[in-house]
Amino acid sequence: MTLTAGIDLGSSYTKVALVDEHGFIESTYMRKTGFHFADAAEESLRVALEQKDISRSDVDYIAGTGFGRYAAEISDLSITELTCHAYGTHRWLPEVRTVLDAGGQTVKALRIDEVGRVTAFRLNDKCAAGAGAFLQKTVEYLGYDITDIARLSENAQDPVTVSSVCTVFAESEIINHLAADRAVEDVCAGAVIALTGRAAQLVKRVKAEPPFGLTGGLASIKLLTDKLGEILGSPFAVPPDGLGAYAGAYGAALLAHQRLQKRTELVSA
Amino acid sequence: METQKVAIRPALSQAGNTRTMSRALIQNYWDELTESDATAKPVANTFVMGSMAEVLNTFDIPMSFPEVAALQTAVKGKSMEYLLAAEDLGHSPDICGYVKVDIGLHATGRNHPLGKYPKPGLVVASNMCNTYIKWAEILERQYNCPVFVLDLPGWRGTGFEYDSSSETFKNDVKYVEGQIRDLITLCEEVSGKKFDIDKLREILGDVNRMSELYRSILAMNKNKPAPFNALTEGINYMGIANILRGRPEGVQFMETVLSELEERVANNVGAVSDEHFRLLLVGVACYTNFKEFAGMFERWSGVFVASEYMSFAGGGIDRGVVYDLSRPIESLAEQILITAQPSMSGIFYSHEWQARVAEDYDIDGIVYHGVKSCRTVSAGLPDAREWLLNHENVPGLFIQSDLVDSRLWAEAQMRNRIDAFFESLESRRIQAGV
Amino acid sequence: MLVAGVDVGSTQTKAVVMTGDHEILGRGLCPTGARLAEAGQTAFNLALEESKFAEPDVSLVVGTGYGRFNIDFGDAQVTEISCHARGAVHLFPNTRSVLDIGGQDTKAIKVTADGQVVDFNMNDKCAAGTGRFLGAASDALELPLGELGPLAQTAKNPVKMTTTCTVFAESEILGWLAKGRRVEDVVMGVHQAIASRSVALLRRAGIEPEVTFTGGVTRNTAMVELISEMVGSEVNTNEESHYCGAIGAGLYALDQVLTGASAERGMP
Amino acid sequence: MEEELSQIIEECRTAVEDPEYPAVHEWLEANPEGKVLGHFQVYFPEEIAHAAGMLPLKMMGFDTTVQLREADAHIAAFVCSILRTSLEQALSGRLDFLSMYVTHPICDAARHLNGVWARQFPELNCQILYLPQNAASSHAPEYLRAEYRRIAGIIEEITGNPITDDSLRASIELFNENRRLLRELYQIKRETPWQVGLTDSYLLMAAAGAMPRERHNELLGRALSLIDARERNPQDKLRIVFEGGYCEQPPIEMLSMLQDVAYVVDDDFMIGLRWLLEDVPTSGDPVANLAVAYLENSSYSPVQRDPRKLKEDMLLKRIHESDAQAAIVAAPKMCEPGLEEQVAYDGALTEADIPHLIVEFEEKTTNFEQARMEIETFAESLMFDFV
Repeated sequence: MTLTAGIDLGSSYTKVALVDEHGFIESTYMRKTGFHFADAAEESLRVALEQKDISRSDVDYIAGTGFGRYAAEISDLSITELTCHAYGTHRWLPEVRTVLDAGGQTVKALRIDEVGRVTAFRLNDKCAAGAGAFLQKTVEYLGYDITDIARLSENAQDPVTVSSVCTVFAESEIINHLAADRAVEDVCAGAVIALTGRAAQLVKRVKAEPPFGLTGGLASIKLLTDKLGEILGSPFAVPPDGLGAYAGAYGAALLAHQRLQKRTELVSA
Repeated sequence: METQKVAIRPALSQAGNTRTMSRALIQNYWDELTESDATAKPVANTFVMGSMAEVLNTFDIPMSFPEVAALQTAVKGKSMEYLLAAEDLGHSPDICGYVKVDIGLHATGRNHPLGKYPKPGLVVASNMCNTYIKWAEILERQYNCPVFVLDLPGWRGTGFEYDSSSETFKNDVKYVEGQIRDLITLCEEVSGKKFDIDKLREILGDVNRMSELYRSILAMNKNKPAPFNALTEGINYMGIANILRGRPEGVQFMETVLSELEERVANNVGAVSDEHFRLLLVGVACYTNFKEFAGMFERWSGVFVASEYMSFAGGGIDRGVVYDLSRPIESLAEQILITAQPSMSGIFYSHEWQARVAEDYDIDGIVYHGVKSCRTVSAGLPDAREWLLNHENVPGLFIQSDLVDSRLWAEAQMRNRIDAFFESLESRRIQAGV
Repeated sequence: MLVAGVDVGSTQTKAVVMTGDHEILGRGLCPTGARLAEAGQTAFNLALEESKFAEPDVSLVVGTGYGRFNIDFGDAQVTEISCHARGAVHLFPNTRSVLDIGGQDTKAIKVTADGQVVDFNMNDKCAAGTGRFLGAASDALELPLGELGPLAQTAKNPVKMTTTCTVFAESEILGWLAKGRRVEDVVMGVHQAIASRSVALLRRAGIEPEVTFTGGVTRNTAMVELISEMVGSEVNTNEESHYCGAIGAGLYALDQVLTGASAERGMP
Repeated sequence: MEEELSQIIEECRTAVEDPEYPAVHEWLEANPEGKVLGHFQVYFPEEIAHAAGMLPLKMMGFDTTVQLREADAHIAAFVCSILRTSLEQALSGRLDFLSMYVTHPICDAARHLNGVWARQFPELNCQILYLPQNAASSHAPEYLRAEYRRIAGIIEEITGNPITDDSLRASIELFNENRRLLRELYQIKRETPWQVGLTDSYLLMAAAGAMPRERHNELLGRALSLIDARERNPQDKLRIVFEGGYCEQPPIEMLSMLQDVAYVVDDDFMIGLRWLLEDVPTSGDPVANLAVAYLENSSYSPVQRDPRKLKEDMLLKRIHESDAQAAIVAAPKMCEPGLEEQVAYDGALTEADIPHLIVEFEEKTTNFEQARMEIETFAESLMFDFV
C-alpha cells in the first residue's frame, strides 16, 4: 500500500492525517502548534506514526498545508489550506458545493465544484468580530471556557445584540450587557449569533449554493449550525465522526496521493 | 444607569407647525415618487450637492435623492438590512454606506419604508462628491439610463474665498455653462418637453427667495438661547431646502420656519431647556442612533447652534444664491460655481469658516464627527480641529461612527468622549472664572 | 474627614481612600471581570481595609472609568479623562500633558496647572494601540502580561509591527514568529507600535512638558522608556501612577465636600 | 550583462523605495537653482513643469520604511496608506525641497490633501489641478487647455523661466521617448514575460516618476536591450492581469510573491506614467496637444469618468490584448474608488468566463500570509488536476 501524510500547520493547532491510496485514514493526531512550526510538524508526524507503529519509511509523500506550511521542511509539497480543506471535505461529503470553515483565527467560505476544486472563496474581514477567537475571549470573560459555549448558548432565553464590528468594541458591548445584568447564557448566545451572522454573510458572498458543509472547531456549536441553516435556508452537513478539524490534513494527504501518482506516471513514461 | 436629562420644548402657538409641515412635505415627496414609478414617469436620480434642481424642475422631472432616502432608512432603523444586502452582492465594508443602502434598495424590490423607490430615468451627478460619480456609474450599469456628470471645478488656490473676478473663474463659467446647455438638451429628450426659459427664470426667483429665508433662519441661532437645534431640527430644514429647491412649497416652508423661530425668540424659548453650552457640529450626524447621539449632548444642555452640514449639504444655499433673472443660464452657471464652493474647497479650508461661525454664534466648542461613509466630510477633520484649537483657542471634540452603519456605533466609547468633552468645557469656564 | 475615588476600568478596578489633606490612606486593586458593581465594591473594601476605616467614615465617593455608572455606592461620576488629568497634576504638579494607555481607550490629555482639561485626544473609532493590544500579544504568545515588558527589554533587533489593530495583531505576531524572528524582538515590536501610536495622540494637541504617564501600563518599564524616548524627555511615573484615575476621582469628591460644587462637572 | 542589469534595477529601486529621495537630491546638487514640483497620483502633465526646468516628482507612498508619527494627527481614520505616508513624508521634513505641490481631486479622501498641506505649509505653493470629470464633454478640451495654461503660469512665476512653445515641444519629445520605452517594456511583459520578472519590470517602470526623465530614458533604454538579449525558457505558469495599482502600489514583497505563482502580463501600476497611450504631437499648440491627449488618447482608471471608456470593457480589452488566462482584481484597503469597481469587474469577468480573484492589499504591511494564501489557492485551483 502507499501511504501519504497530510500535515496542517494551523496558527493554533497542528493536525496530521495518514491516509492510504483508497483515502482511508490510518492515523490522526492533533496538538497545539506553538511557535516552532518545523518542530510541530516533526513531532506530530512522529506521534501519528507511533500510534499505529508505522515506520517513517512507509510514508511515501508528505503534503504540508496551513499557516506554517513553508516552515515544515519535512513536506514534499505545500498546498494552501483552502485547497486542502475543500478537497478533504469534498471526499467526505461529495454532494457539498459550499463549505464553511469556522476556525479560531479565520472563517472561510468556499464554493467547490463536483471534483472538489475551489471555484470561489472568501475569508472573514479581519476588521470584524468574525472568528472563533472572539467567542473564546467572550466565554473566558464570562468565566467559562470554549467547551461551555455550546451548552451556554443553547440555554439562552433572550440573546443580547452585539452590533459592533471591532472585536475589542464588541467585547466592551459584552461588558456593558453584563453591567446591565443580562444573563450569561444570553450574552454568550448573543456572541454566537453575531458570529453566525457574519459567517452567513461570507457564505452569501461566494454566491453559495447548497448543499452546505461545515468544518472547523466551531462546527460543534449547535446554535451556530442551526442558525446558519436557518439564515441560509438549507442545513449544514458536518464531516463524519468529528473529523471536521482534520479536513485540511486529510485533503492534503489525498492531494499528495494525486501528486504521487502523477510522479510515478512520469517515471514510468 | 443614570437618568437622562432630555430637554422639553414648551408649547407655542406656532410650535409643531414646522414639524407637521415638514412631515407632510416629505410624505408628498414620496407620494410623488411612488406615483411616478406607477405611471412610469421618468424620475431623475440626483444628489443634494449640485442637484441642478433648477433645470430638472423646469422640465417637471421629479427628483429622487438617494442620500435622503438612505438617511430615512437609518432613522427608521432599516438601513442595515439594505446595507447588508449590498454587501452580499460583494460591495466592500469600506465604501460609503449611503451607496450601499441605495444599492440594497434597488436590489430588494425598491420598497422604501416611506414609499416606492423609483427606477432612475436619468442620473445627474456633480463632482462635489467624487463618490456621486461612482454611484452614478453603478446605477448606469444596473439600469443603463442616461448619466449626466456636472463637472464643477473647485477653487484652486489654498484659500476659502472664491475669486469670481479671476480668469480662472471666467474659464470655469464657460465650461459649466456649456455643460448646463448639454443638460438642458438631455432633459428635453428625457421629458419630451421643450425648454421654457421663463419657467427657469421663475424657478431661479424661488431659489433666490428660499436662499434668503434659509440664511435668516440660520442667523436666528445667534440669539441666546438658540431657538433651534441645528442637529435635530436643522436636518429637516436642510432636507426640505434640498427636495423642494426651486418650488413654491419650499419657500412657504421656510417662511413658516422663520416665523416659528421668531416667536420662540420673542418668548425667549430655547431649543434645549436652560441652554448651557453652544456647539458647532462639523461633519454629519449618526442616523442609526440619532436619538441617543442627540441625547448625549442634550443631557449636558448642549445645543448645536450651527452645523456645517446645513451649509455644504444644502449645496451652498446658505451662502446666498442671487440669480440674475435677466440672464438665467449664464447666471445659473456662475452662481452654481460660487455656491458650490462651500461643498468643494469649502470643506477643505473650512477652518476659516468654522472660526467665523465660532465668533458670530458665540460657540463654546466644536464637535467633529467623522464618519467612515463620507470621506468627503471626514478626512480632514483632525487637521481642522488642531488648527481651531491652536490658532483660535476653540476647543474641539473628535468622534467617529457612521451615518447608516450601526456596526460602527460604539455607545460606551462615544458617551465617554462626549462626557469628557463637556467636563473639559466646564473646566474652561472655571478657568475663565465664569 | 475621608473621601474615596473608585476607578472601574475595563480590565482592572482601582480605589483609593484619602483624607482632606490629600493623604492616601488606602489603595484597592482587583480585576474588573464581568460584575462591575462587585468589582467596585471589592476594590473599595480593599482600600478601606488598608486605611483601617469603615465605609460610614467616608463622606463621599466619586466613581470613574467605564463602570462608573455601576458603582451603586458612588455619589457622583466623572470620566477618567478628567480624573487622570486631575490625578496626574496632583502627583506631579508640573504636568502639562498626560498619557494613559487604558484597556480600551488611550488618552492624551493637555492640562492646566490646576489639573483642568484643556484638550484631549483618544484613539480613533478603532481600538488600535490601546492596552488591549498588549493583551492580544500575551494571548498570542501565551505569556503573562507582566512578563512582556522585561522580555521586550532584552530585544536586539525589534520587528516593525505594521498593524496596531488588536484583531490583526495576533496573526501578525504569529507571522513574524513563522519568519523565525525571536520572541523578544516581536514583543519589543508590539511595545514600539503602541508607544508610537500613543505619542502620536499626544502630538495631536502638541506635547507640552512635563509629560506624566498614568494607569496600569506605567508598571511596564519597557513602555515607560519607549515613551520617554519618543517624547524626548523623561516622563513622570511613580508607584501611585497606577491609581491616578482613582486619585483624581477622590480629589473631585473632596471638591464637592469642601465647596459643595457638584463633582459632576457642569451637570446643571 | 546580468550584473549591469541588476545595477540599473538597483538604481531604480533606490529612487522608488528610499524615503530620502536620493535621486532628487542628486539632481538638486547638479542644479543648485533647480526647483522641484511634487504631484500626487494619478496623472499630471509633467512636460509643463519640465519645460520650465523643474523636476517633476511623482508622490508615492512607502511601505514600512516610513513610520507614521505625525500623519495620523492630521487625517481621519478610514483612509488609505498612500495618503498617510506621503503626508508623513512632508510632515517629517523629507519633502522640504518642494517648491510646488499639486493634487488632482481623484477621490474624496485625496481631495483633503491640499487643504491639509496648505494649513501645514503656508509657505509652499499648493495647487489643485482640476482635470475634467466630464471628459466626454465637447467643452472639456478647451477648459483643460486653459487649466494647463493656468498651471503653466504659476510654474513660470515660481521658476522665473518662461514656458515657450518650443521648450514645451522639446519636453514633450523627451516624454514621448519615455512613453515609447515604457510601451516596449510592457510589450515584453505581454509577449515574453519570462524575460523579466514582475518586481524588476515594476521598478524599471515606476522609477520614471522618481528620477529625471533624461536619466530614466538612459537606464530603461539600456535595460530593455539587456532584457531582450536574455535567453530564458518559459515556465508552466499562469498568465494573469493585475488590476488595481493605479494609485497606491502593492508592496514589492507582494509583487515578488505574485511572480512566484504567475506571469503578470499586464497591469495598471502607476498608470499615470502611462496614461497617454501614444506620442503627443509637437506641431501646433503644445498645451492644447497635451490636453487633447489626456482626454482623447488615454488609458483608464477608477478615478476618471469617461462614458467612452467603460471600465469593465477596458479591463476585458486589457486581458484579451495580453492574452491572459486570468485576472487579479485588487484594491488597496480603504480605497473607495477602487473598491467601488470590484463588483462590476467581478460581474464582467464572470460573464466573460475569465477566472479571477478579488483581493485587498495595503502598502504598509509586512503580513502577506492571507494574500499569499488567497493567490496560491487561486493558482492551485487553476493548475492542479483534481480527480
